Amino acid sequence: MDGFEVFFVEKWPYLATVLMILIGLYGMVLKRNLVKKLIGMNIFQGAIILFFIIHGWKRGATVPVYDEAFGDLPANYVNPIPHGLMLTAIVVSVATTGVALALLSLIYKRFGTLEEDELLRELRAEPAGAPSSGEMASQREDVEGAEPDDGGQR
Amino acid sequence: MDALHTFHSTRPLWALLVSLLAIPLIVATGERHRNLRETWTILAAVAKTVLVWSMLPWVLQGRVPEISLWRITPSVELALRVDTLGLVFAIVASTLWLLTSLYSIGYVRGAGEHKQTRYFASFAMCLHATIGIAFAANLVTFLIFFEMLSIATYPLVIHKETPVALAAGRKYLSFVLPAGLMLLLAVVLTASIHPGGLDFQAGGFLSGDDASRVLLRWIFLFFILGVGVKAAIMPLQSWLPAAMAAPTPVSALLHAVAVVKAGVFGVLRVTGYVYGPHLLKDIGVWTALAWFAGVTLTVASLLALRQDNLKRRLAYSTVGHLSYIVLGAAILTPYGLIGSVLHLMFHATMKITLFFCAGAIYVRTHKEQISDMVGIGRQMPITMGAFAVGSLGLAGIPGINGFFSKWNLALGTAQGGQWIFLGLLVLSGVLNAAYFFPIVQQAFFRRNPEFSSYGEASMWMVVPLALTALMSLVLGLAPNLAAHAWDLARAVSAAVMGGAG
Amino acid sequence: MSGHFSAVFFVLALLAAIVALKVKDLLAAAVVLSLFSFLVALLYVSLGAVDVGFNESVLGAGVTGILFVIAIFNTRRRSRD
Amino acid sequence: MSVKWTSRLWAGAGTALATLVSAVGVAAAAGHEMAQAHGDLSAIHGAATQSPDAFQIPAMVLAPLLIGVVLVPALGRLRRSLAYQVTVVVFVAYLAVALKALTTVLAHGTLHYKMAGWMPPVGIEWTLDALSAFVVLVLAVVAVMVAIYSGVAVRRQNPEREVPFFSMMVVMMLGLTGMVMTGDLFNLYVFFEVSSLSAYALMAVGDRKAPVSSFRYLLQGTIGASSYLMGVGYLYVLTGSLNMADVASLLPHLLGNPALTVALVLMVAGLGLKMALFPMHLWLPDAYTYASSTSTAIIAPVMTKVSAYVLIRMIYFVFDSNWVLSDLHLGFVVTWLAMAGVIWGSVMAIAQRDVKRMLAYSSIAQVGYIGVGIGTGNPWALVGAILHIMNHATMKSSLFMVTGIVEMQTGTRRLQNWNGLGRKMPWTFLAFTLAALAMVGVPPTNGFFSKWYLALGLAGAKQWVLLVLLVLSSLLTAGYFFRLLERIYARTGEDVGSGSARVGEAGDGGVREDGGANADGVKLAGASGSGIAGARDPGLALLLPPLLLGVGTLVLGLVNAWFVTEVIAKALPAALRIPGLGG
Amino acid sequence: MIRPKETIITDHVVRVMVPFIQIFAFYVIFHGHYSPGGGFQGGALLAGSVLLQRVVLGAERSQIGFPTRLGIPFGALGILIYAGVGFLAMLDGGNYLQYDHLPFGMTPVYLRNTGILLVEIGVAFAVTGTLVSIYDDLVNFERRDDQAEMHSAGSREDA
Repeated sequence: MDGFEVFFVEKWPYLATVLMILIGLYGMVLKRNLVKKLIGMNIFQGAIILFFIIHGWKRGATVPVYDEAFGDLPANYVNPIPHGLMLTAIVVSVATTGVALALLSLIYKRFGTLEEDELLRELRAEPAGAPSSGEMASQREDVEGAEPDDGGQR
Repeated sequence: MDALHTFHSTRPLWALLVSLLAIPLIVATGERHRNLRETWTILAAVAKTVLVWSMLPWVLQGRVPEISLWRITPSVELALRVDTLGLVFAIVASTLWLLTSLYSIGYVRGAGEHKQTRYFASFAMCLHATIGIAFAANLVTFLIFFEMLSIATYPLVIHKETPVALAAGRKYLSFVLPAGLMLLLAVVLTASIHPGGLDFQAGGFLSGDDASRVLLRWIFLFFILGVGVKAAIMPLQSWLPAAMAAPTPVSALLHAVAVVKAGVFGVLRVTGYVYGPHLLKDIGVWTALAWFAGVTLTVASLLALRQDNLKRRLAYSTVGHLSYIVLGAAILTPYGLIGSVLHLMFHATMKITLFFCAGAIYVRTHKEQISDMVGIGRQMPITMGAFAVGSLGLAGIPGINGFFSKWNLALGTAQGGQWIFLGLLVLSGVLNAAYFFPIVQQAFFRRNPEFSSYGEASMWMVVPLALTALMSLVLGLAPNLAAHAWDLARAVSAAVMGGAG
Repeated sequence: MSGHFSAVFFVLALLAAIVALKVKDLLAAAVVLSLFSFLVALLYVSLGAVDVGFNESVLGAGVTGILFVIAIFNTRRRSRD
Repeated sequence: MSVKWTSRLWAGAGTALATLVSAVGVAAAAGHEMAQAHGDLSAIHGAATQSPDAFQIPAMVLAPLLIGVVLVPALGRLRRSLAYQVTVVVFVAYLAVALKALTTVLAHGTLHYKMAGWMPPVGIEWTLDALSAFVVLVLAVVAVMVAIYSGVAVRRQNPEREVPFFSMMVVMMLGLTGMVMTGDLFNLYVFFEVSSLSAYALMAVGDRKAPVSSFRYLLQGTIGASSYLMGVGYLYVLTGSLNMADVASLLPHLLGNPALTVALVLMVAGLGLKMALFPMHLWLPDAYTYASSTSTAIIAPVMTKVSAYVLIRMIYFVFDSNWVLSDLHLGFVVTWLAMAGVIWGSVMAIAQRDVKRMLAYSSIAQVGYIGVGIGTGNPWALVGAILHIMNHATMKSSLFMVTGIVEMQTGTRRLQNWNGLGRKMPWTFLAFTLAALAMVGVPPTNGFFSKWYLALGLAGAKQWVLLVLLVLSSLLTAGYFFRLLERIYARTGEDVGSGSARVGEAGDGGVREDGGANADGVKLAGASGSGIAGARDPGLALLLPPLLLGVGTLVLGLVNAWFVTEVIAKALPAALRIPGLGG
Repeated sequence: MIRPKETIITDHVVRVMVPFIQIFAFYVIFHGHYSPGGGFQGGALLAGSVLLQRVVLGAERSQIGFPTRLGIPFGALGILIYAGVGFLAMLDGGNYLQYDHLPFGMTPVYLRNTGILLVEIGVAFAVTGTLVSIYDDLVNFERRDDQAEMHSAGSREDA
């Protein structure tokens, strides 16, 4: 098992992260559903956090909390700095997800769909530079509610 | 020639700024008080002319007023310097601006032009830029004002706002903006090969050591492309006839004096003050430039023959005559340069007379085609008389100033042994006569029953055109009068060629 | 804790990620995403990052999941892909 | 009612971002706590070298914004209009401190600020050198101007979102300022996300399509930021440090390491995405077009510029620029991509009929100029790039603000409806004209001088082809701006239909626009109701900011040498100092 | 749709669990600076407890636990604490967030302890407020939809 562990220690970070990043990217780029894209994004961010964490890890080291048994030697502890950073990164990713979900709800309310191709069709259906109505749209929808025909389209 | 000595003076700055300062006044006065608005223009023009002329004695004594404002790039200052050549140009521009301002008042009111405020404001801006070009002490300052002039002219070109005018405006921009960029390119390249500063220097500040000959040739090409568009050298001339869509005073001042002369002035600056005759001969580009000019002046004259629209014919004539000046600069002989500088001044007085006449005819009769002007001489004798003077002068008839400058040009070609160009000059003179004399002839010597109710245009217009015609005459008889044109031209030539030995 | 656990968690997490992207029912996808987060959190813990694991399980698995579920209820549950 | 939720969404997101800000401190602390547990405190916690007077400045720059983040939503809750007033006050204070910061830096040299007093390699350091002080000043000026403008604009366009809008604006400026000032690679990421998240929220307000484009931007932006973070990860693995100066000092020993290349490429790609470098610009046009004019006016001038600034930081200050640009040939890639962006953006801008979209594409082009300057690696080109950060910020914010004004006054931003507006709104279009001329690069506006230095740099680097392209690209810019100016001044509103029939619309490629259909029964929410015919100059609060910035293009052009010699020359990395210039 | 399903079991489970979660959250916050945990996690836990109530008890009933309108002020308070601590240290001549310069009149070690604790509390509050208000925003969507467009709600459920 030693060989495996060596491999694990040396190549694991790159392999793991790359694999997971690829999966995340696949979700973000190839999935047509916006929620799926978002899920892909979460996986993507998770992969990067994982990358940092793995690099903080040392074989045989322990949790970075002071412990009599391990004494003062920093080498005996897992490097804590990446952990501190990743705490922040996780919050960032959650905040991003929150904002994105709010946007998704808004999109759904306006267009009645979250499928990218349908959205594109809707967007193109509108005349090119047409009523450039800025803020107009968002106010109008207060009156109209969701798109009138979104029930039927499904 | 005494050694030049420069001294600090704010006068160039004031000469530069006076028209700029007039703009807010003109705009603020607006359409409500036309007379007041025109007063500002006239005042500014008078002030500018006086300021410019007041520097003439200094320059004749070999003293060069100079002012450095502040650094516009880390190595180059925004600086004005009134050297001989600059003063020549400034005198022409400011004096003729004064006359044009008077004329404009008659014209725009007579023709009922709209947006007169914008018109006068843009005009003042153009003059500001022109004087800036004349006084620019270095390439960057020159470039700034050169571009400013391009932009400031645009509102004047499209002034009528008809589709034709707008199309002309587009054409104008599509020639002038690339030209400005070429000039930028040239200046940037010059700056990069000659980091020590870009001050103009009689005899040129570049030397063969600065860069490879190939690069120097490229830079020269960019320079000529940059200034050549305004100078309407042949493949780049077609904006000029199109820009005749502008009101006549604009054509008169800008397309016979300020803008196009800024172009040829640029050529003179580049050949005489950036490269210098020595380097030009060294890298051998001068022949190319001379050939372009020679071809231009011949072909343009031929083209002018075919135009029926008076202003267009004048435009092609302008194209041709600008190339006289370029040719004079290109052949790199003392007399050529003298002729060049003289023609810069003299062509202006003659051509502006012709444009003034065209405008006067248009305002009075609304006729633009030459074929419609049969017999007009009897109705508008002063106008057509002035026209005759101008056209005779351009054809090079002795007694009018055009002869004098052309004579020097011819001497220059002879001096350089350029017999072909001499031939072209003569040929072009003949063509000039061929396209101008019929106008005069049919105006005076044929009758047209239709013309009975017209008289001279308003005094605002007649007086300026008579004055410019008179100027042409007087200068033809005594070229060194008042402006000391001869002395100045000789000084320029000596300074530039002196460097080359 | 050593590589063995980590490897298991990692493989499971990858599987969860793939499933989350493959499932057509978005609600299921969201739940699987939570599972993914939780597995990753376990992975972190097994790698010695206790606090990160803790954070991930609360935020990633918990809060994100809830937010997703709410959003999916707000919009549409079924996805085309 | 939906009004309510959006506003709450905003406030919610705002708080989220603010949380992230707080996270900055704690993230650092997390590391120290452990160290503290080990008891080797003294090693890490050195005595902060305190040059009296100046040393608090970096914190003071952020202080007004941090206070604003709390005050704006809080006071806005009491009275809605207070949000605007507080924002302006906050930004003015910010501007004052930024000015003070610049003068201090110029007088005393670089300021290092150890947050929480920890010594750099471990703690987070804020660095205020000439470059960051300069960019902060630019940010502050734009912020003040747009804030003043937004007061009326937001009230007229979407009054119910006033509080969240201004909160977001402050948060975004906070994020951007943090990005500029921080000396810590990870800290930069956090601020990166803070500014991006608030930008997503700001961009979601606007057109019907705004959320879609904002969502796309969010996805792409996250990829960009994550890519950057990944790069930071590699760097951290290699060097064990996150402090920029520290990393920079360690890197020379690692130059051969392929992982370093990977880190660099990841970072450049991420930043390139955020600054809309050519093939990664896809998010920009939609996002800028559909966002409300106020959002665009604040985002467009600063967002991409700060990313460009970070790119400069990375390439020239963290990495060895010589190695990056020449040995790795990254300079070649960046310059050519950027130049492609210039051309592409300009060409696309010509094809647009919507003014805002046109400006959006021109933003891509202008960012390209900055990219060219960064990639060339010649000191003068870099000067041009840095100068263009300032110049483009002034021009673009002015242009977008004018577009917003026209949108408000007439309810349209279609090109053809701008006919003859110049006479009806003279002052507004004075601003527009000045800024447009600056975009074209007409001397003596500032746009000319950025081009000048860029060209000088390219000539110095003997990049002839790029030089010619650079010069020619301004022609394209001139193409679309003069077309617009011609409409604005030389045509009358009445001949919309007939004019196009007569001239054949030479300027628009002969395509007859569906003009009649668009006499726009629709008006903007904020439109004053007078339509195109009755358009007139807006009040001073709307007019002054774009006008000041428009005139600013002229003034900045005239005094550019001061900036170059006194500020930018000092901001250049040591390897690229220009002899005889600055310090 | 998240509608309160009045089942006794979930109701009671939540009522029992929430206090414990919250106690644990505070434990995490207060002990964060020398054991795993801290402001982030504690805040997230607090938020989690609130969200649990929201999900299970429904938006109306859970208002008693943590009113929606408190979300943003709560977060703002957190930032205020955080920023305040930072600036307090500056007032006393330290750097931003330099805890040992806090003007509390304690020995540096304790000061640092207190400072970090305060900051952690601030962060926790901010995280809680934020997450709860994000949730509330998203839910508000749905409530609005319920009232405004019953017709489309039906079609959505069978989707």
